[in-house]
Amino acid sequence: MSMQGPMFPKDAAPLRTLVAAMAVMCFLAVLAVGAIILIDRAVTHWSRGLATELTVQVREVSNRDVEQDVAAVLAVLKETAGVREAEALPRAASEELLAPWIGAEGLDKLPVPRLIRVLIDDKTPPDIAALEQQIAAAVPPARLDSHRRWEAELRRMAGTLSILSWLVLALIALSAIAMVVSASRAVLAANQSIVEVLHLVGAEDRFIARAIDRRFLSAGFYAGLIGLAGGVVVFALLGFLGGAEANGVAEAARSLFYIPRGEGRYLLLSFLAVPLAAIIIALLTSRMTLMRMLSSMP
Amino acid sequence: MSMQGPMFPKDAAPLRTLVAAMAVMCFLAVLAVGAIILIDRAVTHWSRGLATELTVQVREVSNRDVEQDVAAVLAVLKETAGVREAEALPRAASEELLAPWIGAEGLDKLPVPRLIRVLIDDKTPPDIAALEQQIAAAVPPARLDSHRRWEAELRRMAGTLSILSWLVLALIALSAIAMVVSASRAVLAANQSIVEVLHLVGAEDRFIARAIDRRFLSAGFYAGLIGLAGGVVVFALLGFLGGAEANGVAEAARSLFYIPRGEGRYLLLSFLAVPLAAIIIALLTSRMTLMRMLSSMP
Amino acid sequence: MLRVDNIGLRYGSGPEVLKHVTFHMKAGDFMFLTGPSGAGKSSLLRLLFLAQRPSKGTIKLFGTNVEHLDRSELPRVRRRIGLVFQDFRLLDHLSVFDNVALPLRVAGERLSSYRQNVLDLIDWVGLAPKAEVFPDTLSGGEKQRAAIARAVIAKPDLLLADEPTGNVDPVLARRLLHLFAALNQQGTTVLIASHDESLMQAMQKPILRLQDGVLRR
Amino acid sequence: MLRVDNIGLRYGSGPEVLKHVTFHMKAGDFMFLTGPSGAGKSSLLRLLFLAQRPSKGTIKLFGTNVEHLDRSELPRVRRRIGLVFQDFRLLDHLSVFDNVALPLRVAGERLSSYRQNVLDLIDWVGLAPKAEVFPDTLSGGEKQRAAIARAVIAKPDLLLADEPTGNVDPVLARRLLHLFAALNQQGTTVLIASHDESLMQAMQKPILRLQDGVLRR
Ligand SMILES: Nc1ncnc2c1ncn2[C@@H]1O[C@H](COP(=O)(O)OP(=O)(O)OP(=O)(O)O)[C@@H](O)[C@H]1O
Ligand SMILES: Nc1ncnc2c1ncn2[C@@H]1O[C@H](COP(=O)(O)OP(=O)(O)OP(=O)(O)O)[C@@H](O)[C@H]1O
Ligand SMILES: [Mg+2]
Ligand SMILES: [Mg+2]
Repeated sequence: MSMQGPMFPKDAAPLRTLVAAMAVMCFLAVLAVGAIILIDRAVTHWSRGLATELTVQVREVSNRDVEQDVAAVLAVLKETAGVREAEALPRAASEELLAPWIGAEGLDKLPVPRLIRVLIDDKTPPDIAALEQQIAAAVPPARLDSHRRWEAELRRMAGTLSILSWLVLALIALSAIAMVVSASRAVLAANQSIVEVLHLVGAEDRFIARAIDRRFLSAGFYAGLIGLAGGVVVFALLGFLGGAEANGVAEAARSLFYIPRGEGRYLLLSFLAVPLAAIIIALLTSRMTLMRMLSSMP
Repeated sequence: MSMQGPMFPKDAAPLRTLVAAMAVMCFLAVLAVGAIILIDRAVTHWSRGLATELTVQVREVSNRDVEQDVAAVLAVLKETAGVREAEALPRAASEELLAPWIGAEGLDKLPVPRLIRVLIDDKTPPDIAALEQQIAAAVPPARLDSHRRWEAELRRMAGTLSILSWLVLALIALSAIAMVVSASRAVLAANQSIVEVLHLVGAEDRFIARAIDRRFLSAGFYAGLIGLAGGVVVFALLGFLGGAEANGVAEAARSLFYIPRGEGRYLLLSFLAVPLAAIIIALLTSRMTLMRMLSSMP
Repeated sequence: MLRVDNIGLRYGSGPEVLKHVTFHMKAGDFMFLTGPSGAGKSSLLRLLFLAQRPSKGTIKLFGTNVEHLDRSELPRVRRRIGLVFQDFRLLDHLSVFDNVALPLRVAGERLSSYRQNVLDLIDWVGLAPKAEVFPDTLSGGEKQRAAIARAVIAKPDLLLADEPTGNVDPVLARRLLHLFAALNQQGTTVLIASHDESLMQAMQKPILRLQDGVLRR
Repeated sequence: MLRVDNIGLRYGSGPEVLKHVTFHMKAGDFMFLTGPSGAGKSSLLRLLFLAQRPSKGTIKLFGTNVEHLDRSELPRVRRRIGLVFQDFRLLDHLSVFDNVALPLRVAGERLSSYRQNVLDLIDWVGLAPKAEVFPDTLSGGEKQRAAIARAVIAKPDLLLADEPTGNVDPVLARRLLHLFAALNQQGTTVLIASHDESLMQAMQKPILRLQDGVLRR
């Protein structure tokens, strides 16, 4: 026998709309959070790729021994924390670089600068500016080339993207709040007559509120699950389908699933924050609407 | 006296939820469409900035007269359609470029390449590859440097962004469809008893459908207006508030309001397409739901 | 006019609510339908105003077998029937005036042509001060009178009323039955489901008695 | 027990629906409330079960002036009152059993403690085969009986019933009134709004007569 049915219907059209609204909100927010993380990682990745390799040029100056200068620079680099490797390139490498400018013929008569390739440790990069001064002080004709211009340009672009995706997240959140608020009100409006009967039959306000909260909690739970799953599926598809083209998106999407130690907690938290926020908004709205409704009943 | 009231209530909670859902959908879609346009423009802008200036290097080779070679290259450039300006830079400009590599001392003894700055017409750029071959054929020691690497990197990134924003637009559209469908169903469910009474009182299916369409049309109209206005306001704010920082977003957002001839029509169309799509989806859903509802009534 | 032949009805897989029900009404007849609560009176009326299809048997309305009618022909048939629902079914978002005028509006008539008729009828059932009001502020009996006005406004050929006087006082009940009788005099066939024995006796009309879905004359 | 003192009521800025209504009931009283449609019977009952505040006058329930009660104390007072609404107000998403059990559930009682009582009462009003069914498939009279069962299940100190027999046949109506009388014998104060003169006469209880919002004894 069907007994102890729920105080409020489980499967009414307005409730389904609320679930849809919350699920869509969660889905879009997960996308936005994911995009922010992706962009952040892509930027780190790009700028690391640029920053891990430095070049030091040592010019051949008339009154100095260039080989000694190179050795001195190498010594400075070896002592610098964060430098993984430093290697003097053979003269041929320098000549290759200059050839298009000057032509191969004239080169052997010329004082050609020597190049030192420096590999930097990703995790603990040295202070580039300090290193630059240190090298210049030790060996005046040496110059550190850190691809700065490149990096600045990319960082500017990435900053723009980052701002944009935060903005989009904020706008999604705002519109989602508007929508969830409206859908929650519709759910309560649809259940107004039930609230009234319960009230007149002697239910405490708390009793009614708890019964409604239960509906909203389970709606929020399912919506969060759907939205979260949808978002994860999209990123997974991005990661796996995009494999053929090495266009950066796929790589970055895949990297979402590679969670380095420590960072995992935050990533998970930021994803879970989305359905939690949806549920809290729905609960608050329903509570406020319910209280207004009840206070209009003597 | 209140006569000829609307067949379906104008201001019910589920209808308000539908308006909210459609407005949010329009708003987000306008944002996505705007983002696609912005990214497209930014890319055009960046790559133009890079592509409008080319450099030709002419090496000094032992058995040729470098000044004659420069003149020959200039002659080729002058004849090329799409080249706005071509100017040989003085030897000092070249020396400045080489100084950090070789040191100022050795330079005067050296054969230094000459540089030619080429400005290209934005609208009708020449075929760069063809031009490159032409110059090389006429003057073997001349080389065209078209900043290609830069451009390729930027284009790759922009392509990624473009794909992402299209994807986001598609996902927003999909979730919006889901939401509007659900909200439309809720509206019809809320009005089921009215449909039933009208049906039993002898209303033709057409009559009921027209009365409901009217509700959905006006809901869609207001929602579209709200969403469109919201989107435009966001872009306007981006354009005007962002003025202090020259970070590219503001500039691009402002450019959304600068509509070049011919392009305006498409921009307007793509913005208007958004609420139109919302209305059509809502109408189709409501019609389908209504017909299912009516067919269950004998 | 109206012929019900050996009709059976069950809702879903439930028990038979109507069994072998057979009766007919000639044009201009006036009959009552009575029986204990749950006997199947409302169900029988629902079949007659085509809100439900019978599980068995045939219904002839206005000379045609309802089963043979195309879906698109049904609205026209329905417009010839006036209905009073047991639970009124007024539209809460429309004024009493609009509720009463509904059958005319649905039939495509213009406001100017029916305005006065509707106001007169509202006045006749005693709702003149409530014409502009929305149904959710009406008393039970006022709702019932609005529902009756809606059923008769279009001067239907067949009037089906489901306990149209359950919520009004005996004086008003008699007045409303006179409305039905007047309509009947003008040619409308009337079938009224009722529990009110004294009222039925006062009218001296034939009575159909349902019990557990079976008709006993 | 119940004391109504010089009460006035108007909805919004409308006319006065109740004027200078004064009466009282002692514990164990059984009274009828009658009057033409729209007289204000339902409105008066609404005041008594605290669904509405009077514009004027005072209501004393169970010895306390209702106005002096805190909002948080009202639910306890309401649980001592049993209600039959004119329009039933059953919850469509709950079975008949759950609808009848509602006042007990709201009061925090456990299923095991009331299960049998509820089933017995449902049986008594003749709804045993419908206990599991949802209200939208009930006939008018069946709904009314479920509403009555809900009103009496908690053995309230005060029973307020708004036309509780308008949708059932005379035999059943008498049976239901006996239910009220039995409850009354156990100490419940009963006030019933009704149109049914023959039923009221049969019960031989005092009758309050309302007309245009004024009480005439
Ligand atoms: N939609 C439905 N689904 C299932 N059973 C139904 C449905 N409608 C009615 N019934 C059942 O059919 C039987 C007859 O109902 P009906 O409404 O025809 O009775 P009635 O004679 O009008 O009674 P009352 O005088 O109480 O209105 C009842 O037992 C009722 O519960
Ligand atoms: N919420 C409301 N707003 C405005 N007027 C109302 C409201 N409820 C009732 N009324 C009006 O108050 C008057 C008394 O209504 P009430 O429901 O008390 O009558 P009643 O005696 O119960 O009548 P009936 O026997 O028809 O049920 C009626 O004219 C009604 O239209
Ligand atoms: Mg019935
Ligand atoms: Mg009443």
